[in-house]
Amino acid sequence: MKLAPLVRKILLVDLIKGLKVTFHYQPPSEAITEQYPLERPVIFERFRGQPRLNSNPDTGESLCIVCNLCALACPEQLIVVKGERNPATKRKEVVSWTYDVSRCMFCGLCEEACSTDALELTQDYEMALYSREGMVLDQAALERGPEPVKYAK
Amino acid sequence: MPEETKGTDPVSPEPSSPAGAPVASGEGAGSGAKASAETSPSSAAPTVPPTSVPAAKAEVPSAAKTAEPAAAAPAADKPATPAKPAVPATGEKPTAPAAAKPAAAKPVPKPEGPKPEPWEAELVTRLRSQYGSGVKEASTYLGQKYLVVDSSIVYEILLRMRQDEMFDYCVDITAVHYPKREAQFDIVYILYSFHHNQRVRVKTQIKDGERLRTVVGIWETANWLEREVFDMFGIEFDGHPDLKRILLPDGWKGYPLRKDYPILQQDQEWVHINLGIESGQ
Amino acid sequence: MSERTDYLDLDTKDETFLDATELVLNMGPQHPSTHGVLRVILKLDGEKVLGTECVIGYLHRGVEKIAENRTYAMFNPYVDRMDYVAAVSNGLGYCEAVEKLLSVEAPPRAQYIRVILTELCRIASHQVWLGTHALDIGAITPLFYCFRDREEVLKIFEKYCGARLTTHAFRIGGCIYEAYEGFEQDCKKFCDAFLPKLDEYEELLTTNRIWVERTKGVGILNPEDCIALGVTGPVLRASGVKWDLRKAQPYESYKDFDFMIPTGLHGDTYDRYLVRIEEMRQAARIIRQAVDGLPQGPIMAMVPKVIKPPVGEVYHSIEAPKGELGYFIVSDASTQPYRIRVRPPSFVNLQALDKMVRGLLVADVVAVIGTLDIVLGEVDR
Amino acid sequence: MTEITTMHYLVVAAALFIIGTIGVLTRRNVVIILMSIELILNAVNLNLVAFSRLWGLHGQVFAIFVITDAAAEAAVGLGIIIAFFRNKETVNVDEVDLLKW
Amino acid sequence: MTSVATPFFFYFLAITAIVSAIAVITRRNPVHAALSLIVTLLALAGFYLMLYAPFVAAVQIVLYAGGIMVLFLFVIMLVNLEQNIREYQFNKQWIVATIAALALGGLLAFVYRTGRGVFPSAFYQSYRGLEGDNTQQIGVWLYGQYMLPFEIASLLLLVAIVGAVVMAKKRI
Amino acid sequence: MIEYIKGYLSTGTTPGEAGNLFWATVYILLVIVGVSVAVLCMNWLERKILAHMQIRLGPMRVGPHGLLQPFADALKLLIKEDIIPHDADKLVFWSAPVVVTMTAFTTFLVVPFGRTHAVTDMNIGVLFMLGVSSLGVLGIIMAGWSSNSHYPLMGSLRSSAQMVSYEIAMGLAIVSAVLMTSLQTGTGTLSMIGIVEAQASQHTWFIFKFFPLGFLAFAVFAIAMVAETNRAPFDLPEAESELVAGFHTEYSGFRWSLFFLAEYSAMLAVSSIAVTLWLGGWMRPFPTWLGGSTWNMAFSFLPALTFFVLAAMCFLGTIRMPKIPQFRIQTIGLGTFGALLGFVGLVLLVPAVSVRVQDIYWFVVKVAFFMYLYIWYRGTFPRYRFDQLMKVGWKVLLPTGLGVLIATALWGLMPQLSAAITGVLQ
Repeated sequence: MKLAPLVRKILLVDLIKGLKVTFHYQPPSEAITEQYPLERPVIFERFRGQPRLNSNPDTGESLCIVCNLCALACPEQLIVVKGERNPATKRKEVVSWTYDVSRCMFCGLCEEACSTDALELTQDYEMALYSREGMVLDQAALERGPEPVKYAK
Repeated sequence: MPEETKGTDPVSPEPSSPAGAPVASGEGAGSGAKASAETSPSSAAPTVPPTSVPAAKAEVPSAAKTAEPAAAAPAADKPATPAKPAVPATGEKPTAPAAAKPAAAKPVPKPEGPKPEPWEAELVTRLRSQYGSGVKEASTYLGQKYLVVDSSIVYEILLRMRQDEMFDYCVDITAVHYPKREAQFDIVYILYSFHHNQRVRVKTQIKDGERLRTVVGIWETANWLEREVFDMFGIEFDGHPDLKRILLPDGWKGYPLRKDYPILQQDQEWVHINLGIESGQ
Repeated sequence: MSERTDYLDLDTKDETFLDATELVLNMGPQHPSTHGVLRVILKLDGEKVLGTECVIGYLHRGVEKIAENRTYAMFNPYVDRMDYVAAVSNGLGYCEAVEKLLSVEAPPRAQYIRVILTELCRIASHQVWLGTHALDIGAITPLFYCFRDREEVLKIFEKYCGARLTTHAFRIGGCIYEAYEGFEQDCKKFCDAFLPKLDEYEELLTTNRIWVERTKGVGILNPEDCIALGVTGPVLRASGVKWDLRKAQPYESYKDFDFMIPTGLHGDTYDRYLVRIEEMRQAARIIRQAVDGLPQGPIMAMVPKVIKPPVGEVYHSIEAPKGELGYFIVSDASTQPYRIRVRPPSFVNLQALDKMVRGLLVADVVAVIGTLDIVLGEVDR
Repeated sequence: MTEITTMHYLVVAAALFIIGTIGVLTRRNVVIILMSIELILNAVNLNLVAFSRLWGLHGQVFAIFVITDAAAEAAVGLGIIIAFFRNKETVNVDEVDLLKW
Repeated sequence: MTSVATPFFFYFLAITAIVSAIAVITRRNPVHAALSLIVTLLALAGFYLMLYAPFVAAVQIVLYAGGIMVLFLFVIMLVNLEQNIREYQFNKQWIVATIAALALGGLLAFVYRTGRGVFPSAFYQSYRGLEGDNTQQIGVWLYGQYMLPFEIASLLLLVAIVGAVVMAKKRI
Repeated sequence: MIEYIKGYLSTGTTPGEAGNLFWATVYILLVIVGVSVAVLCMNWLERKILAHMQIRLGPMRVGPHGLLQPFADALKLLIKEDIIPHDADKLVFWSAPVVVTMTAFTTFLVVPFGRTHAVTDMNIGVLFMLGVSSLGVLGIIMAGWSSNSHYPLMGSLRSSAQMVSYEIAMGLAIVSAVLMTSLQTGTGTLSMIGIVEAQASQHTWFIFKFFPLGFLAFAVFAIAMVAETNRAPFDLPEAESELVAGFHTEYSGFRWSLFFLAEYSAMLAVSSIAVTLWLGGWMRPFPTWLGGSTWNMAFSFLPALTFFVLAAMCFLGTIRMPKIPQFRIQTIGLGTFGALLGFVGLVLLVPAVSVRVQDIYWFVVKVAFFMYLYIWYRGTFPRYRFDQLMKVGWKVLLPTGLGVLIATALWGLMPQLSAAITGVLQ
């Protein structure tokens, strides 16, 4: 009864079992490394990344109606929207729109709060910059959408 | 960080929020379409779960006016809600949201939420028979039981809970600060009994500077929990083996979770002294 | 002798050095195996630990203070940052606590989705634990296997709610995201693929004599100590107390599922290891049941857009991967919580470290810290 | 250069012996005294091995015995030092003047 | 070649040995002293090699440098000697002691000088042939003629081990 | 000159034996260069193999498949700032890595890569290796002590205790192998070349001698040598989860790389001892079973074949490289490397070279097997605790080693014993 475990212990069965596992993982086809700049991770549809301000594709007008809901929803209060009423159209128009990506935690509350689909968190994740200043996006930058920085020499 | 709320003077959320509209939105684009169809914002009624309080949603904004303890507290860092007239505080009750009395004495008799109900149990009668009026209140709120006891007998009550009533697991010890009240602090002991599978909160109220007896001798776990209460509220516990700051640096001034704690200045001062730089904020 | 006083003046001796063989070793805050920025001051006799003192707070962000300045919905993303390897569980606990305060209950479909994600998150959290724990004990390879499989969980998270780590998956009143196309299949596929992998981890570790020697009888906590120290979660269960909030006070739809609570016998590191491994199996079982029984219907209860719970206070706790995660919320009927207290399992469990490591060796301290499965984001908040 | 003879080795050994003696007699640190004793033993060893070059292998055998002895001496001596240090927190030989503590 | 190499190595090793031996007794820091002693021991091992005693040289390295000196270093690190370094290193009678030791040296010099004729100036050639099986020869001697001393030495080692363990252990 | 080289090559002795200083120097240089190159290769191989065991790719960026990574690292370490802690004992701190490296390299003096491919053949070769490698402990103690910091000190204390105690088990295993050399001739030898020749004359590797005694002795040695070189699962002195980096925590740059070099050359050295003592040294497998000129011929092609296989793997790699312009240089580099390997293979086909290289080839293959084991262990096992490590050393390996030694001696004396017993009985 007690012989079997003893024999197994002397024959190092437990160790060999472990060695087998590591040995059979050796073929490079098992490797899961992503060679990042060449292979890119699959980004799923609901990913929350770099923000973008959408505009009406037909007219080119911003979809933002300056309702300020996003700014109110933001836990970090990093969205500042200033607008004033255009007497001609009787609509509020954007005067300044800034979004501080450096403080953003991509919770998506602003996107949920937006009533016109104007603010969208895109699937872009390459947001590294050389300076902190570039992290505060204004309306133009937000409407242009993400511009991945090229790290070429 | 909290201090930013002061700096940017945020607008109160109330005016812009359509009252009673439930939060229900899909992803917007694409995959959330099914969801938004099912719980569209306009059709609210069909999806009310049975437990939700009828008409509560419509009343929430106005009901909130009745108890706004911090509205009059200038030092609190919350965004003030300008639209709300603070109800004249009658005695100490509005500032004690947990207490049962305010609910009864409240001038607005709206069904704005469940009310604490008296908790009838043998345990309570036993305790009442021994400590009389020391057990100020025994109620349940949302099915959760709690006792409010006098600060002078809290140690005995806790000891009894541990030894006779088998509340062998002290879940948490924490405090709540009500700067407007005379007894500024609520100390909350959350207890659990493996035997009864029951939770009870034991609460007591103490003044600023008043000291409580430590319960480390009853539950070892109280050690760090009491240290944290001391660290955050400055409430000292007599007989604690090692009462010093736990989360904040040893040289920290002030007690951050007090409502009258000025965050920004403290931070800048500490950073300036200890790190020799101006605050990054 | 008269000479002795001379060097006493020169040498400002530490009190702790009075015994010549006693050594004070400062482990951390930047030490490879303190799982973050924990600093443990070890008092040693050679390699034997005489006592420890934990210095924490390096990661303190004042979450409770932040909560007092945010609305209920706004605070939701912050709780993810406490126990960042089990963000979903944190969110679940918070949402449930606020729902309780509002007297709202999430619809059944939302509850099922929540259970699926929380159990996935339990698997992910335990995998991080297993990987780092094995790494602490010197086995470097399980870490990579664990992270490979955790990646699948994170992919499901990302597909479901758009974020991998700090998910912000749930909202007060239910879930905001409907299960995506193929959610059920993904979860099932994960369970099918994951269980054989789990057996592989076990082949690497469970019977390995070095692993057994390193973990058996190390860091023993008996049930009485566990309860006195308020230790919860797998650590408590490994000492033989069959207590799991999912069974003891079922929340969400846990009462619908059939699962076991694994318990240990000795309360040592090896038992904790086995308990957590078995918990992963049970979690996979729950996920399978939940996916099979996923009901149709709404995923969001009726909650007002602006959440203003009535005056009152509530304590609600769930069984997070690391133990009892409780939220004590005091409401003053404003949009912002008057006070939120988080009862973090890691913080309370960490207190048991001193009791567990006394009399052991330095190497065991590392093993014990690993087996407690602490996350400093949660300890310090 | 002259031929190296046995005498050369003996002189070196004598020098080492005297250095060792000085160390034993003058130092206060017991550990260093022990090391000086090792020096003396080694000087002896050098003599033995040098003579074995002349008169057969007995010298080398003796040298090995001496090394054995040195090992034993070091083990016991250092054990005493540790025991003493644990009680008196010093290793100075002129404070080791009690046979009990 | 040998006529140059042998004196060169001899003087090199001799100077190394003596200088580091002086360092052993003069260094303040015991660790430095121990390291110097190791240098001396290695130089002596070199001497043994030159004297065609490779086995003794190997034993010298393995046991002395690798074993005993490691033990010494261990103990030095174990007993916290920080404060001792700052003290005065020599005892009060150091002048007397030095003079006595040097007198002993004079005595030795006198003996060597007078007994010079006892030692033949050149090595006997007969033992040169032994160098190949030096180890084996020593083995034969040890297990043959010196059997009893060998066993006694083993006993001594055993006693030393037990004694050291008993003494160094805190509580038995 | 060529005549001279030819003449020397045909002598069939080691330069040490021949007393040839020039060739000894050449061999020493060759050994140093060879060991350094082996360490570089080992560095790359360990990363790659370990990575693949851990389902990673390992270095991929510097050079094709990270082939130039060791060089890049070496360069980085060389130009890195040299830091000596302020409170360190400067001289000792400075000399510790030198001591460690020197002892690690010195052991290779007596390693026989072939019958004639050794710097010298000492009659106490095994003892010499043991002794010199035991000096490495001193360097580690010096490093740990002079850093004046707790972690290095604890690391060095652990390390030295470990090395000193495993040396005993190691010595016992070695002695039982040395005992086996004395079986036929009656006189054993400590010379490394002598030991291999004894195996040749007894027509067996000592690992199979007196089965299972030879194997047990080998097993004891194989475990002890892992502990002796502070490798997983006995890598407590540098256990990163406990002691950060053990005795070399405070070292950086070039000094650190010396420790690295020393660690890996020590691994090579103890593997060489194992190969020499138990695996027949430079002997090719089955010299008696598969003897004869045909088999000799077949085996003589193996070195070239190995290189051809490696070259083929390189070319396969170039085909599998991503077809992206950025990767052109890498592809070309890999192709060139493959071509280089193929060329070496071709050179090895030349009979004159092939014959000389046989010994070295088999020796290197055997050592490489041990190196793979080292990596494999590291990828699989958790780490022992200190008391358990001591337990394994003193309570398992030491008694086993002693038992094997006694059993080997008795078995070796079997003929005499049986003769004596029968004599008594009669």
